Amino acid sequence: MFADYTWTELGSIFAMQGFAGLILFSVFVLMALGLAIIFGQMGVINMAHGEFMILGAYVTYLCSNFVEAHFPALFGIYFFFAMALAFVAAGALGALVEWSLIRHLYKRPLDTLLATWGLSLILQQAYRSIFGAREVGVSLPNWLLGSVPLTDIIEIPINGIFVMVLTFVIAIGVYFILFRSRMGMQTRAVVQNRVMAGAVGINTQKVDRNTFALGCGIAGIAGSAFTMIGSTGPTAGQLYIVDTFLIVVFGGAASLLGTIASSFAISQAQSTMEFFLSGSMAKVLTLLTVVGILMLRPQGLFSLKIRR
Amino acid sequence: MNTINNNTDFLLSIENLTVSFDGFKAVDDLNLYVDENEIHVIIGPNGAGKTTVLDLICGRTRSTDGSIKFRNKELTDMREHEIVREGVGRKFQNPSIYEDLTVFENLELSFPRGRSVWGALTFQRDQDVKTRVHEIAGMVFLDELLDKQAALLSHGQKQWLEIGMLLIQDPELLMLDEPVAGMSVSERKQTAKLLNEITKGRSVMVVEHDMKFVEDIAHRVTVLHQGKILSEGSMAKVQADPKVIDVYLGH
Amino acid sequence: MTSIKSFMSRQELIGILVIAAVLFIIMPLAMDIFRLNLFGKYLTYAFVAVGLVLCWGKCGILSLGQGVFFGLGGYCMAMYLKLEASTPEATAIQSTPGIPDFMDWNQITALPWFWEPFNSLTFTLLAIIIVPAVFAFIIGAAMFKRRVGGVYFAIITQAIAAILTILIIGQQGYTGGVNGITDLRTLKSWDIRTDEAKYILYYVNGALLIAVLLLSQIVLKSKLGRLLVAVRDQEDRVRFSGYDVSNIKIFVFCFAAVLSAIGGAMFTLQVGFMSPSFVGIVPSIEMVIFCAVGGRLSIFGAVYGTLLVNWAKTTFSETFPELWLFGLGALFIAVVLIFPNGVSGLYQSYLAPLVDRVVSTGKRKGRSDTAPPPSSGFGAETTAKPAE
Amino acid sequence: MRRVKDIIQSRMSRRSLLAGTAATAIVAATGAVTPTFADEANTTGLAVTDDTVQVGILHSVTGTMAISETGSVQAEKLAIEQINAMGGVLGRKIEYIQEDGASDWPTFAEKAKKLLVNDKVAAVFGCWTSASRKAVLPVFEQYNGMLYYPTFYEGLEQSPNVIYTGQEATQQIIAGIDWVAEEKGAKSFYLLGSDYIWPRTSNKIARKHIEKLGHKVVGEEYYPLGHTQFNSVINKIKLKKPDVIYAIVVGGSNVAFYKQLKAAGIDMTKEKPLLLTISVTEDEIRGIGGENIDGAYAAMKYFQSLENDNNIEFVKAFKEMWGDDVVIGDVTQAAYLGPWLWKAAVEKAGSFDIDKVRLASPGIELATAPEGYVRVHENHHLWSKTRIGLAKPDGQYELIYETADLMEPDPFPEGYQ
Repeated sequence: MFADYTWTELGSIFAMQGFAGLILFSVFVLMALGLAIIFGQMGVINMAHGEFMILGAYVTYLCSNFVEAHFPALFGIYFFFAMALAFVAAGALGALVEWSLIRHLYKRPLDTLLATWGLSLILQQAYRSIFGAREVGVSLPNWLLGSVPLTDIIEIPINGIFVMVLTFVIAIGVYFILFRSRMGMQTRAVVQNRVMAGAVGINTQKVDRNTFALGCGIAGIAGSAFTMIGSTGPTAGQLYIVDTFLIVVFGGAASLLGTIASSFAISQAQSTMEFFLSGSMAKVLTLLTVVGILMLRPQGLFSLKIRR
Repeated sequence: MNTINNNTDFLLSIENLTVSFDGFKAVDDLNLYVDENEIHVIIGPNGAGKTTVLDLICGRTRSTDGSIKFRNKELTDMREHEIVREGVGRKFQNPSIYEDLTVFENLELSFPRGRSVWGALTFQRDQDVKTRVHEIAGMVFLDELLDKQAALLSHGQKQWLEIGMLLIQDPELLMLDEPVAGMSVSERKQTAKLLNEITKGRSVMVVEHDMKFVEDIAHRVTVLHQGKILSEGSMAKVQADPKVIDVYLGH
Repeated sequence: MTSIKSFMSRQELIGILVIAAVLFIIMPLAMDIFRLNLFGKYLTYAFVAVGLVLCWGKCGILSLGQGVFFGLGGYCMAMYLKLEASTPEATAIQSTPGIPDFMDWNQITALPWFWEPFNSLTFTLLAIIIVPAVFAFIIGAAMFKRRVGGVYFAIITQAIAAILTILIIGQQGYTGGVNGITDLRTLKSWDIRTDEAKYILYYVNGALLIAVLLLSQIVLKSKLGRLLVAVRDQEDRVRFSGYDVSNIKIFVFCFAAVLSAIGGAMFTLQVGFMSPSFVGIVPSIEMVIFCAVGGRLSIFGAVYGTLLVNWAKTTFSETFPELWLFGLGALFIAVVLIFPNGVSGLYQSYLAPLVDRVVSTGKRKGRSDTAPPPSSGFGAETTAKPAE
Repeated sequence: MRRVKDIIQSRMSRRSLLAGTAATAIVAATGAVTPTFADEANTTGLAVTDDTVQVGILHSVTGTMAISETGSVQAEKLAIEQINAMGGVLGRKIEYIQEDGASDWPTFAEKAKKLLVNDKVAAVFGCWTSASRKAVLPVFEQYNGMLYYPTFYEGLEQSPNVIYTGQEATQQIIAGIDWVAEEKGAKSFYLLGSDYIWPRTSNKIARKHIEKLGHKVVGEEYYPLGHTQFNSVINKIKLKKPDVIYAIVVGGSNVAFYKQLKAAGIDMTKEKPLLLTISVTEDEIRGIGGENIDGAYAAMKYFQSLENDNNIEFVKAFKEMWGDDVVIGDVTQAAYLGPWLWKAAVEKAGSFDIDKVRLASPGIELATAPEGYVRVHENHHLWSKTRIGLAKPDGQYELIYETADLMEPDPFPEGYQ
């Protein structure tokens, strides 16, 4: 399979594929972080996660239209407002869903799966009714388009860099929220011992709601970022959900570091295989490998050995 | 290490047993022996590794090092149900019974026959089973409640039911994790009586906090502290041991 | 009478008779062949739902990959039918006559080896049972021996459904790809597309469903049935009662898989084609909702649930095509939040006491002194306690 | 949305009314004896009355395919409305019963059967994907219905019960490749597609034709439907440096592909490489964003920007009915042809009878088609031109080239299999 290429070309291949893998990695991390919080920390299976992402994408779409029409001068930087709004919108919807649906189901994780699947159907149809069945295009400011040429073959897409930086910032942010803030401490306390946390004065209901909202909000940001590379349609969210769950489970559900590591492993494997095999087979092989490893090591890549 | 020999007369011999969780040694180079027909009680402060020892014996937790021999058979690489079939029974701290089933069905499921998939499918509720279930139910004070759904029993009755479920298996070694926790005073008395009754012809290991209860039943006591044996012997000897007093009172 | 009693209570006997009456008498009288064929198609999903009652409702194993087994059964049947439809005469127009049309379009010039055995009907019928059973055994053995359960199992089975779909679509030369295996005509030169054939297939389907219900009933009323519930509620206790829990789980998972596969094969026969759209994630999860709506603890409920949801889906989408997803979504949520035991739960709490009273008043005189001793009674599961 | 039940009821009441009032021969089952015009039309066993005839519209309104099929539904409804405004078919107004295929193939088969068996419609306009067509095909053949199928597709099919108003593969591919080879001097091609039968078959034909011209295929690649990460294949393209990227990516993948292509620094306006697609119509561009596909070429038979009188009128009517912001793609136009071709065939046959309509169909001409003149071939496909359009940032194609003659449809092309 290497025979067709010269050495310089091979060098470029690995450089470019590495970079393609990094973009895929960022995408995976963005998708999975919100889910890792909700699933890993709360044990809730949110099958509507993809729809929260798409909500973020639609918010971005509305923003871009609004800004383009009313404040064309600000168009270059609208994306940042849009992301903030996407976070707020998805987070607010998340809080609402937690209040009306999820909080009744904490003891029945498999039932959250069914209920949130129902929710995802409703959201999909809602998007379809509001925005139409067709995909919508989000126009991007010019500085986000195009690429930086490194050599005559290697070019680095600007939106790829943007997504990577964004992922980095959000990952750091999540780390601080969960491990360095009071809210994070409370969240972890509730996860580890709900009764005790309640007894020492933590409002467990509020913590649950905030955690869920945070996870959904991050999904919203992810959706917003995806408008740069993917499509925004009512059913686009479904494309991501299985991959995302596999990433989180593969990483070891309770571990954020695991999520990041598994995103990295899966993205690099997939992008490398895509180069040498056909796209379909690369996908099948990647998923098969992940499932195979999970069968051998069900707790995922990273997990604490805990006393029972 | 002072490994004595490979074959012992003990029913259960634990030697150099170690288990560590991410570097933390919950049980550390433990040696412990249980005689035939002995009631052996393990006490110790919280986190001493008492429950972990029971978990290790019954295969729920895998050891890092060391051996557990039951009738000179190595248990450490056997799976849980195989260990049970060897004759080791285990009762958990919280009553673990099948709440959706009746008392009768709970006991019937524990009856040691038809344990394979096919066996369970072709299992017949014959006279043997019925007689044995009634007999055991009588022992654990539940003969009036056979048709009651287990979820509706009181906490103490659930504990008894679980003990009954072990008895019907007729194990040679019975391990009980805090059998009287959460029981009323009268229930404790009844339980002590029950234990004295059922230990005839078998060995029992008990983890317990209630010193009064321990005094009532124990033949031998082992005090665990931080995964290691602090003291061992009769109740009186252990109670007089300054190390034990230090651990219990010094904290 | 005693032999029936040993695996069926009076209520359950009534339940099965009612279903038989609905299937064999009421529906054929009430519907034209078009609707009846549609109804028969729904019934094939009921096989999956019954399997899910055992696997998920009773034993607590939620599989989101039942479509895989439905598809395997369906594809086995479709492969046989397709080979029969691809005689050299019928495919004379192709560059390689005698092989299925989609292979010819994909430049395949000889029948692949794994298609060969499907020339035999006996092999095909065996394969419909064995292939999914073996596949389920492999998955089950790998997962349950390693104690993968609950949510993890659900997600992994879902991933398997995704993988198989991509694989079938990607290997279209061997599988028919996204179009599936279409244009199936005859079974042993008996035209399965005629109205008469549809009637016969409907009855075969109904009889198989009754047989499957009886079989499931036998399993549930044996000690194994009670063990399933025990595994769901107190897995450790079962293990420490000397049972190999993984074997029990593998058995019930394989059993459910085989039921699904029978449904899939009947689907192919009645609908006349098979495609990857029954293998994937969405159909698999829809099958779970059929089971949930019917009541995850009742095999009879599962049949009614399947029929109800599909009927609603067809009606909704005929009347308000743009709104039916809202309805379906709301149904998912309602069945989880408001009535976790589904239709059968509602029946148990409202109608059953009534039915019981009516039936037992008629019988009381005759059997008051022959009532079985209390200890041989079976505890009916009445608690609203969904599997976790 | 019309309710089926209402339609059936109104038909029933009309019948009983007629039967009660006068002796205007309703179901003269024997009636082959010099029937009047109206009588014959009413005795086909189809849902035809003295002043209405029912047809079916069968597309996905829900599910993943709803995105693509909406345009076809709109076009079919427009055509039906226009025909009714002109007095209908054989003096009867067309009523349509719309069914939702829900992007689910068995549902398509089920609904097709319902339309044919229960509603007894005289024709069905519908289906979009090959899979849905394959699913309904046995139903149409068994119950002898008539399907007008609008999508450009892979060919390899020729059913007496289907009129294919879109192009089969050779009509889209061969002229397009000839054009890039001649006009643009293209010598090497990179074939890319979504992983299912249409892109694979099309690429197979493309490859044969490219090799026939003495040029080279440097890569061929398929991605699962819905795939959204194309960086790897873009890298391969950069390495292989083909003259032409021949792209048959569909659905949501499209959007990701073109956005990523642009982001990776492949500027299609520079035509190095040039991109030629047969899967992106104006409809898809809305999702992709005109700025992302600026400079790509498409080989189609219709573009919204065509400047003939038929089309100008069609676009105007379409926008009047469905709003100013709609766009019209190749398939939408082909769907629009369906009702008109059916009308012409019915009128030529003088009957709604399926067999007569079928016999009358070959040779039917439509001079009023927005794409220009079309004619039905004996093989039930349409003679039509191949056109090359250049994508503009505003989301429209600019017509660059069209074949001088109509291309003959050839669903089983010799030498391309």
